[in-house]
Amino acid sequence: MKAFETFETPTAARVNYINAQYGLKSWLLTKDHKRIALLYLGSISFFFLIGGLYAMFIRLELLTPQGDLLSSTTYNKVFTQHGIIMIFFFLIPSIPATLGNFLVPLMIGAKDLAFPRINLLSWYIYLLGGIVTIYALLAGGVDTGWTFYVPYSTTFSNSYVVAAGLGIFINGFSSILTGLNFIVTIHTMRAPGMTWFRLPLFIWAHYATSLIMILGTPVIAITILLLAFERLAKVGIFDPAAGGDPVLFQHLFWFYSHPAVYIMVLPGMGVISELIANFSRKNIFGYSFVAFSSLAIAVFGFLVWGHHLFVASQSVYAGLIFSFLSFAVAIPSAIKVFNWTATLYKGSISYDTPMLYALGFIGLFTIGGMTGLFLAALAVDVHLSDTYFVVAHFHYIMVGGTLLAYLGGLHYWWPKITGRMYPEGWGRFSALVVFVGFNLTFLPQFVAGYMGMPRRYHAYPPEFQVFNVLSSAGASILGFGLLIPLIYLMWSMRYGKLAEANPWHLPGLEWRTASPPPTENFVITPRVTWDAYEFAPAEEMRVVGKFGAEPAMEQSASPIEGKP
Amino acid sequence: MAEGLAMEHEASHPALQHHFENMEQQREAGTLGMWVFLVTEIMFFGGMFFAYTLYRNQYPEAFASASNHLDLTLGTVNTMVLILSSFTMAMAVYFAQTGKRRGQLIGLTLTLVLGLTFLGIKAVEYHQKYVDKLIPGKLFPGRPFDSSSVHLLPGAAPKNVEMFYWIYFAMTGMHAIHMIIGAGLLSVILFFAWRGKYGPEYHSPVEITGLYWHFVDIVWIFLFPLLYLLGRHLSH
Amino acid sequence: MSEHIVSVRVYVTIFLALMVGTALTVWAGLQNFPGQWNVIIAMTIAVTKATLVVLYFMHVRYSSRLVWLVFGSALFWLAILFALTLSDYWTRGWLPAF
Amino acid sequence: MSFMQTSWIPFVPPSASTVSGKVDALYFYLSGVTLFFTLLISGVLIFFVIKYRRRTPFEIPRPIAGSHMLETLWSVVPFIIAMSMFAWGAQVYFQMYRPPKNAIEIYVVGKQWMWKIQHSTGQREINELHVPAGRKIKLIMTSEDVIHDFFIPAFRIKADVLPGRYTTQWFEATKPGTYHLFCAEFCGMNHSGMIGSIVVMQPTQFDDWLSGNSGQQSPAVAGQQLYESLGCVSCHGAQGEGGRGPALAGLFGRQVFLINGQTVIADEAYVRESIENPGAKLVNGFGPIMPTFQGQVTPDQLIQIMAFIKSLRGPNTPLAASPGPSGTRVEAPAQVTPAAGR
Ligand code: HEA
Ligand code: HEA
Ligand code: HEC
Ligand code: CUA
Ligand SMILES: [Cu+2]
Repeated sequence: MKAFETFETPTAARVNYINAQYGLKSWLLTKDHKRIALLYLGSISFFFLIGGLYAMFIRLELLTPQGDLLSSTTYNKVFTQHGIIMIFFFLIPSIPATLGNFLVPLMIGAKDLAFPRINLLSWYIYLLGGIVTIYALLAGGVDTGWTFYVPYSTTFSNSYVVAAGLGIFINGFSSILTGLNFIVTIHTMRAPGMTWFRLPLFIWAHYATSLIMILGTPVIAITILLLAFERLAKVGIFDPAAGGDPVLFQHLFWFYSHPAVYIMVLPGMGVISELIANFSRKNIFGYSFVAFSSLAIAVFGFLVWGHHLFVASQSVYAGLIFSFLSFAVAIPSAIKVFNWTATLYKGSISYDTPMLYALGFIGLFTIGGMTGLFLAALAVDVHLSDTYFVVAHFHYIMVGGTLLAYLGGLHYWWPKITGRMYPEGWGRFSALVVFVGFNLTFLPQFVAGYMGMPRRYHAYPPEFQVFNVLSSAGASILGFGLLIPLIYLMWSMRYGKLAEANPWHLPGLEWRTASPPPTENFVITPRVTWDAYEFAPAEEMRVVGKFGAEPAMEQSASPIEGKP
Repeated sequence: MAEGLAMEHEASHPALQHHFENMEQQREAGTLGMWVFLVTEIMFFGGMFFAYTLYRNQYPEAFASASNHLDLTLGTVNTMVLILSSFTMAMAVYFAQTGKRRGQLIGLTLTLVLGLTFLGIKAVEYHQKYVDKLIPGKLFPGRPFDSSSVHLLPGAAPKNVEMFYWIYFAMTGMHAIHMIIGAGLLSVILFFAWRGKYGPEYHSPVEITGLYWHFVDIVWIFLFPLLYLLGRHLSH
Repeated sequence: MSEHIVSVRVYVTIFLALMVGTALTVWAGLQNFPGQWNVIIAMTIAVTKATLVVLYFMHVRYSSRLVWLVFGSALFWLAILFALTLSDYWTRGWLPAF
Repeated sequence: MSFMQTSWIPFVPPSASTVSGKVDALYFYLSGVTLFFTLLISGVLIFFVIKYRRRTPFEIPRPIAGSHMLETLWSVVPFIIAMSMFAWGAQVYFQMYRPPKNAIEIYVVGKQWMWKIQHSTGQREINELHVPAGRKIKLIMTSEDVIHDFFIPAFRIKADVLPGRYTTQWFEATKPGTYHLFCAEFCGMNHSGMIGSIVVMQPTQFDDWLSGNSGQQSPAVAGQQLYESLGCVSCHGAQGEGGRGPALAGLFGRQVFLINGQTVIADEAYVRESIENPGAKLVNGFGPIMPTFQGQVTPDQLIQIMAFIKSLRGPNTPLAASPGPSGTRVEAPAQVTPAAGR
């Protein structure tokens, strides 16, 4: 035990990125990736709460078959805004912009991202996009569904389509800039010795995610822009009344939006790889397969968008191609699931909260992904398309998958981010509640979907009520389960137990600096001599450099290379 | 004082940012960043190029009719102006690399002037379209789109002529916005070049702006034949 | 600095080639070639011109493999966008009744 | 009403068409595989988590790098399973969307927020569709405003209904009864109210129903009036025998040779395009003299004109004749996904 104390300096006394400077200005003008990550964390949580509030209204309305709580116009706005906010303002930026922003430089041993100013800019762009979108919501809302299909959105809707579209357009650039920053950083700023195959899988996942952000987002940007102009000028290329083809819009929309679902899940997979390896103290099984499967998902993810158009009057032959490719893209996901499972074999598995979330992820993602295969199977999708089966499919992946990964990751790195521990007991309890509530919410929706209940329905035939009551009950448990971490995480920022530099005793670079880290992350540039997930006795997984009140001059000559 | 600071990176250049190890890394990051950005630009224009391709194949007569009405002379002149500006930009980068301040200033100024010339000519063309009532939709009160000034080839529907102009304005407009941003960048670079900031060790801002400018040129290299030329032969 | 400095002669040559290309494409556009040849010729010239700009003005010819890769991937993804979307438009109506 | 399940298997909607059983079979297969993998993975997960739980705080297990054999195994096996799903799904899909030749044609027009239906014998219905069991029915669908989707869960079919274009789907009902009809593409305020019912009747009952509802003008007759009043007669002849324009009698299902050397099969979308955008595909041997009728005919009227043109075929001409040579590119649109919207 004694051995550790020499490396673990208590947090409060030292200078770190949080107390390095004070005042609002020092936060709003910061170029430190860690502070920007916190700015993102705050704003993303805000949008998540709004999106969750909309979800609660959806579930309340659907408690009874009649449309009695909300008017149909309001209901349409509620689910549209739930979708828009959750997708564009919560899930897409969630892991990359908070955990990714915080950890990419730390994990590769860099002082910051390659373009700190652009990083800050991306947050302001996100904020601007958010404000424009909130304006659209307050001014009267949007009712097109998050998919904005023409010609409803261009000609028939009486809602604030242009403002909402503009919000998404602006927000897209924040995503592009984040992706650009990550790609350049990972290419050019790795510490000496940090070769590609020593990178933690979290980095591989973010690299793959960034590729999609770079290559896909511009297409949705131009598509939304053309849509907005089409609506304003009453002329264009999508509306059949103007000689256009509405299916072209769908192609362009999904060219981005399908790959975007991998923007949403890949970072989550990166988090899970970290959690599974680190909480079982095992190197990941089949490292290179897990790493390359991320890239494979990013590349093949661009080839399958047409599976959203199986019943949209797309040519049946194109349907054939897209169906085939959709099945092919499932394989890299399968590889990941199997490798995670195999990693646990003969491990030393702890039951800390992050690990509970990780285990939940694997199970729920499997269900979500496998039900994606139902939808990729042409004949079955004809029946299931636009029913609650689809709704259940994507919530299983996005909530059961990514949201759990996000929560797991937040708990895992919380001591590094804040310098304080979260309360473990509450953590485990809420993870359990979330898991139960989640399944109760969305499992019945699969059944309702196959029974034929269409989505985006404000009122529905009474025979579907059973499933909806179950679902609404589950949603309230889920909401309660999410409320708990919200409270205790905030509480712990002030009152939590002080965290050590390496509270979980792990080899990753981010654990070899203080908690919270100093502004430039490491006192000296680390030199990496160990592979990712190469576990060693705790006293060998040393902190790089030495942290104290006075600069550690004597250390800088011979960096502690911490043989793992 | 300066020596003290240089302790961490030996021979530290004043333009070196704190989070980079050395100038080489900083330059590499900057260039790579611009290339990655250009990738996003290619995809951005790609969506519009696709829409063009699709509808040109669907309404060849209408697109040819509308295209024939564009001013080929101005289009050609503009193409040459832009290519020349790309050349002067390349020369500016050359003079930055070789550390010749005067050359840089001349190159950048010429590039800027040629860019503005391009925009000016474009404005003249846009004005002609306005006069001919060829602005799609009803953007200007009293001047809704009216295809009567266009000679319609057999089989061309006015509605689809309007669609051509919509695509024309969307694409050239987006291109012009990029030119304006480029001109802004050039002005900033010109200012620093005048202050003598760029030389053999440090010139990546010039280089990066150059990459952007050439990219905008390339977009036009495609826009010009697609919008102005294809279909000319049908009018005899 | 480990960068390659392109000589002025190369720049001038490329510039002249681009001008010639422009003249050529205008000329070709006014001819009446059979079938789709007008499109093919125009696009061939445009691609050639763009390639020259990329290789010489933008120094890709002297750049690292990474830059090639980055640029190549943009073209590849553009090709995906075109090819797969056209796979729908091209094959509409192929399905016979039974 | 037979809305709820009728089979002994729980959680399956009524199965009342010739394809519904096939879709269900594939669905059960998929469910089985999903259940298998979910149980396998969560089972192994739980087993490992318990068996290899951390026993001492600082133990370090022996690292295991991986195994190429296993990686191959768990890539190839899922791939094979996935391909079986793909092939099965594709096969049934083609059956669902490939329109049969001798089907009864029924026209469907979607508009915010109702379904307007017209039988070829003239009967009109709103939000209700009466069909005979045991006969193939082909729906020819279009929309007056936004995209809708004609979804009959009990038949396991759905297809989007687009403005400015025709889409088709077909079914053969097997069991008399009343089934749900839903709009399954979000179309605005009252999307969830754009529902109705499909009434499947015994063929004899259906014939009674048809005659009990007669008296309405059939679309073909209305189409003939339009054909005359719009002046189509002047070029195409009173009985579609042709003149300045090509003959229209027997046009449907025929191969048409275009001026640019391509061929198309004349179907609803092609004929519609010929009327709205005649210049797009010129028939070989004719000049571009036909004026466009875009904006002059409503979707309803277009359907009537088409019904009339169809009625011009000889009594025994099959509806859709020889399919296009497969593999060659046929520019035009056809049954499933008529041409890009014009
Ligand atoms: C993060 C989000 C996310 C992710 C990762 C996915 C992943 C997948 N999705 Fe999903 N999807 C959405 C979000 C997501 N989806 C959303 C939001 C919609 C609706 C959009 C809207 O209309 O509003 C949607 C809709 C949607 C449709 C269209 C349905 C319709 O509207 O008609 C289809 C059709 O093919 C589909 C398929 C798939 C497939 C095949 C995968 C695959 O990538 C899944 C791969 C994973 C696995 C297969 C599980 C792990 C594997 C094993 C455990 C081994 C066993 C495997 C085999 C035997 C093969 N999705
Ligand atoms: C990241 C994406 C994301 C996330 C996280 C969620 C989260 C949830 N979603 Fe949704 N959802 C979408 C993305 C997402 N959704 C999309 C894209 C659509 C399609 C939209 C469209 O059709 O256009 C959709 C549509 C959709 C529908 C279908 C609507 C329809 O078609 O008519 C339903 C219905 O049940 C639903 C429910 C829920 C529920 C119950 C949650 C829950 O998980 C939410 C839980 C969160 C909270 C509850 C907030 C946190 C807690 C508190 C603030 C505490 C206070 C709360 C209480 C006291 C209860 N969502
Ligand atoms: C001024 C003469 C003229 C009038 C009036 C006219 N048409 Fe035509 N139509 C033609 C000619 C010529 C062609 C062949 C060239 C072409 O494809 O456009 C044609 C082609 C067609 C075709 C395609 C036939 C084929 O064999 O492929 C259809 C269908 C058609 N017309 C329907 C109509 C209808 C319906 C109307 C009235 C609403 C109408 N036409 C009015 C001259 C006319
Ligand atoms: Cu019509 Cu939904
Ligand atoms: Cu998808």
